[in-house]
Amino acid sequence: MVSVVYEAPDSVQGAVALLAGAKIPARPLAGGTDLIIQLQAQKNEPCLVVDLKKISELMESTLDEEGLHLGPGMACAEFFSRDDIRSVYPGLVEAAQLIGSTQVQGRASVGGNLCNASPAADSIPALIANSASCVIVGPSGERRIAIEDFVTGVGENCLGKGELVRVIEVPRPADGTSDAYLRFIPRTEMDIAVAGVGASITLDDDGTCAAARISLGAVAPTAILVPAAAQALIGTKVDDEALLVLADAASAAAKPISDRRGTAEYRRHVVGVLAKRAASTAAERARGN
Amino acid sequence: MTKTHVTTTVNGEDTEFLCEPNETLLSVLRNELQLTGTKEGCSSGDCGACSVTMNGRLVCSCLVLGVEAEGAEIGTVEGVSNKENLHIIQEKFLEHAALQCGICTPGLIVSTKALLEENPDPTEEEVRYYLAGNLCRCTGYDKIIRAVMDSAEVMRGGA
Amino acid sequence: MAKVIFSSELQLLTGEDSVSIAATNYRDLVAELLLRYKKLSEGEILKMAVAIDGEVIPDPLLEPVPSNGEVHFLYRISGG
Amino acid sequence: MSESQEYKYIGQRTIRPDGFDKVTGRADFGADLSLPGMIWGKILRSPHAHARIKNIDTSKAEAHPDVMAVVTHQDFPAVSAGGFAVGEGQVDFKDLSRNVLADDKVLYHGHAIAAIAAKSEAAAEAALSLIEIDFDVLMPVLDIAEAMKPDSPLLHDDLFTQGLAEQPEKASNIASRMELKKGDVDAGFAAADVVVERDFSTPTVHQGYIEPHATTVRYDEDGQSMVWCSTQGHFDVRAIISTLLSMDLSKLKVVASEIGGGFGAKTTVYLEPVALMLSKKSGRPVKMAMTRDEVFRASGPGSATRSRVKIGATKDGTITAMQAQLNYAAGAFKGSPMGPGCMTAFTPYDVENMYVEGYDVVVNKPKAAAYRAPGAPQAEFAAEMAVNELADKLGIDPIEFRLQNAAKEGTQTIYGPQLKVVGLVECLEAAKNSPQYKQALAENQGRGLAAGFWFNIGGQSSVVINMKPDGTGTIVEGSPDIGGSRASMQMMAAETLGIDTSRLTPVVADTEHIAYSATTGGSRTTFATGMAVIEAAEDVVRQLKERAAAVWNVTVEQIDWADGVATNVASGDKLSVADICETADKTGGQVSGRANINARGAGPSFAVHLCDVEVDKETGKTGVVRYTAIQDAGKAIHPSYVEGQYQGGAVQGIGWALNEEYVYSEDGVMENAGFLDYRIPLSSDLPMIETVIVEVPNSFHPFGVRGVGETGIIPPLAAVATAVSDAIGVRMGDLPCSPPKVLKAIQDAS
Repeated sequence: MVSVVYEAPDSVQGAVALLAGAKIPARPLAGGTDLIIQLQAQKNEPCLVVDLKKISELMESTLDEEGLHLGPGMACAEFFSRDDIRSVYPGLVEAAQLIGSTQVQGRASVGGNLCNASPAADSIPALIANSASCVIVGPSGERRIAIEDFVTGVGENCLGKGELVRVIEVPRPADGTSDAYLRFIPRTEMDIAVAGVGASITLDDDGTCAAARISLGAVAPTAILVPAAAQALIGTKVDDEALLVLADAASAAAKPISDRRGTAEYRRHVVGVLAKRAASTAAERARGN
Repeated sequence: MTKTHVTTTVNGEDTEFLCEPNETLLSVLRNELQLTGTKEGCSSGDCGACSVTMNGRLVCSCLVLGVEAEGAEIGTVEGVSNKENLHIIQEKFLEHAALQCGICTPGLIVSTKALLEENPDPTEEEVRYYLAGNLCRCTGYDKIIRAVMDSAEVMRGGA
Repeated sequence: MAKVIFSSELQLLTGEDSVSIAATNYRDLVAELLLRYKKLSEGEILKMAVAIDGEVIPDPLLEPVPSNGEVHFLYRISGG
Repeated sequence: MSESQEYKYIGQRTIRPDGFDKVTGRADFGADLSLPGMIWGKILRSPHAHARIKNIDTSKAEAHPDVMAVVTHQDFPAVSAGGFAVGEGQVDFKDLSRNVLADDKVLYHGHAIAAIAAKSEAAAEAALSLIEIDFDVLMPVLDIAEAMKPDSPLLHDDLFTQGLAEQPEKASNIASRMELKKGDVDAGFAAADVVVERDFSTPTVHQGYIEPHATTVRYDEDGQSMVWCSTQGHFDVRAIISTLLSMDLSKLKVVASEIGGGFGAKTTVYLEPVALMLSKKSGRPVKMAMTRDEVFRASGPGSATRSRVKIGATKDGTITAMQAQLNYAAGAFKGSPMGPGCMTAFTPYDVENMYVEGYDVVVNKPKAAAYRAPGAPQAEFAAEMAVNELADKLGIDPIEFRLQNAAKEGTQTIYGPQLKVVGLVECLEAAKNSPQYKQALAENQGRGLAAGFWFNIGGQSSVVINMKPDGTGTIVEGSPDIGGSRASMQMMAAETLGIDTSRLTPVVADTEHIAYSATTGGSRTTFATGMAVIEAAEDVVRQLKERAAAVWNVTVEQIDWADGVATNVASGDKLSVADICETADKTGGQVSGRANINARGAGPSFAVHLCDVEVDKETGKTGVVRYTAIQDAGKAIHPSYVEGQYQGGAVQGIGWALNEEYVYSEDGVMENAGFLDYRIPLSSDLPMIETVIVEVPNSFHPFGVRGVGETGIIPPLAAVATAVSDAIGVRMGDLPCSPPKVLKAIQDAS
């Protein structure tokens, strides 16, 4: 493993100052479940590791009228034990619950999952489906960016030097809305998504889909929002016929690669199946709301 | 590289150690503190052999830096039994023959204890999913699941 | 006379699939086989396992061979 | 089956004697020993799957202040080709020497080239990059069929196919050919009404033990060097190291640590000779441990296969002929388990006409190691799939079909002797009567059944039982305990001595404290070392009777021995084991029993497994919903650990059938070298594994024991694949039945 300079500031300003002033490559550390493995693989360059876990505002989440203010460092295990959050965003919580094993969930965070920017990250499609954005803080102040714009490539995000995610904001869904996240893995646990789908669906009083957001993971360099898939549902009762159109739209939007985890052909097919199922679950939940 | 001084609590005992900032908690436990009950199976968080608790939460010690232990409470397999007796979970693992080679056993014991503290009355499915990060190649898991379910029942005062 | 049955590997060297040998123990039996088949080497025989009347014997050097016994040379098995 | 009433200890479910240490973390495994002054060794591995090494420059590494020693193949003495039987069957020392550290060629990605010992693990790792190597990169050959082609790139210029009638003139990747035959298959097929013929393949798989290979060694110039390692057989480690380093056996002490799984792969060596050479050159104790990545890239694995099977039967369900060609990938060096594969493929069947041909083929992958019943799962997978297809075509229930053709006592095997008493029919009957077989399947579910056969072996075991003055005893054995065998030894000794198991402590001794004992493998330990334990315990009883006679001043004939108590027949006086041991100093000194045996009469173990799966037809994902493993144990000494062997074997087989496989890039780099992407089964993937212990005693063992460790991995491959085939209506011949492959089969069929 690369040699490390470790700092654990207790304020966001302190963290920004350390990251901004670093003379060597610098990485914020939240749960470390990706970062420590990446550091192990690196050989030569020393790295400044800025542990964010002493900064309490990054470790807490609140739910109010506006929605969810998700502290990016909060451990997934803590996040998904929050029944209040689960009742509003069941799909988002399910996505967080799928990140790694129990052991990994004890450390990994939604913010870390986001910043790691893996194409297969489970929380990202769920955040996108929920129209989430994040507030980035850095040496020149704060800015806000939609999650679908945050990730810029495989393992790449839009954070500049000295910047970190201060909070992830998830708006409170409109009445008649619910969400779902599904991923496909060959086993039942412990795998990286071969494909993933986040769905948020709003139904009006007679059960007609008024709005929808469908986001796909692991089938392109970044998670993608697929308006055509949402369009397949809007104005329908989210019946079998609409779901088939949705599945095709999702498959058509996918631009997967072939790798050890699945072929492009297989991913394209499975993402359609998942889209159908995730939308169906979200709609089912919305009907219950 | 200068070593960092870390003050922590391991199995309830105040503990100090020196470590490189890039050393994992797993390496610290095994190589600095000679607590070799925590096993290394993969060093990537995929097998659970190095499971410990950190501030009450189950983690893979291979995915924690030693320096992060500053001020934390660490629990390892060495702290599961008291001086007199094995923990019920340990007894049940033996009674049900829930180990063959025994390399995954420390991690499984620590994980099971964490599970039953969180959820004293788990279903078989809940046990199977909670322990999915603890790989065992010998047993096919059957006897492990039985040992955990039986431990839970006894710990609840059921039998 | 004991009946000796060769594996396909040994058949390539003996040219026949079986033979009758007068020997009362394994050591004498091997000596007789080596005399009879010039292509056969001692190493070739010793790396094979032996079954006498159906019982696989790991190291049979001193093993008695019943007068109408059946001796098989076979691939040596170990395991995992 | 019922647990026998005739024994007091055997058949009970006692607490294993090493259990306390293993649940508390006290047990010391391969990586757990540290020595004063110890330094760390690391291995530099090949970045190419196939390349000639033109030059190795270690000077920069040697000059580094943290580096204490560097070794390459050149530091080792030349070793001539020649055999030695361990887990894999025959090991060739020259090949092994070149596998431990490459000579002039690297033959797989991850092949060890050089090693460094440094003051810390991190320093050793960092210094590896200081070694400069000049490669001439060659085209890798990964696939068996490609490697067998006459114009394929060659791994070894000096490898000539063995087993051909004429000595070949041209080198080849085919290391050997084997042929087994019985009857006349052409006539058999001519007599058949229905014939099935199909191709099958199985992937490269890893044994997947959770403990990586690890060793700590101390070279001593004058005295005796010590090797501590995680191994299935420390005596064979001693033999191998002494050959590879050209050392006297007497100069080596090998200590077997607790072993965190092996399944056959810890029957050979990887790190130990290198560590000892590093220790020799540095003058310091050296510890080495593989990373998980190294374990996948450079240890094990189990052989990939490609095969073709043809079976014919008459309409009434009599199999008339069975034929197979079985091609095994040996990896970089010759010596796949092709031999046992050929021998086992059709052994569950009593069929007049059989023909099996096998090829052992080298490819640019790590040298294959034994994996639980080495060779048999691949061969019997192909055979059982074909048998199931034939049963289907004939419209006969697969159990009835097997019963009609089942191997039994007196069946002439294709490999030589006739079978003695075996329990296949009993296993099939148990399957027929199992609750699972009577349960109806739900939608999208399928069922599969398969049989399995493994020989089991005996071999050398040494045991000493030392009695103490309080009447307790220590059982000193030489067989590493990989799955609870100490408990079995304790129980067999207790039964023989008539004292409680708690009064006996089994110890796995190092190579200095007990005579040679063969490697724990081949399902031999409870059988063979158990026989030695019984014989040593009988030796103790004989001496205790003599001592009792001495106490009473009578002859031994006047002593009656029962349940651990000597009775003076004339007076009715009694002396317990403890009584006799307490006064042993006055009757001639302490009592020790001893046995050194070369066990024969290992009893084959047959198994029948039943698998129900459910397939998600939209994604191709398979879940096992119910599973029953039935196997003949001969006699189950400790039923819990026997069940554990069945369950563990079944689940390894399920993993092999569903998801496990080495994924290679075109240039021969394994792309899934970790537990994240090499997908072994998880607890959440499985149901409970139901078991039935059939007990058809092995008459050659005092308690009837057959080995049980290996057979259980054989049937799952075909049981699972048949269940998947049943669920989707398409026959799956290529493992693993991973979701993409199953989905493709569904799509192609519709």
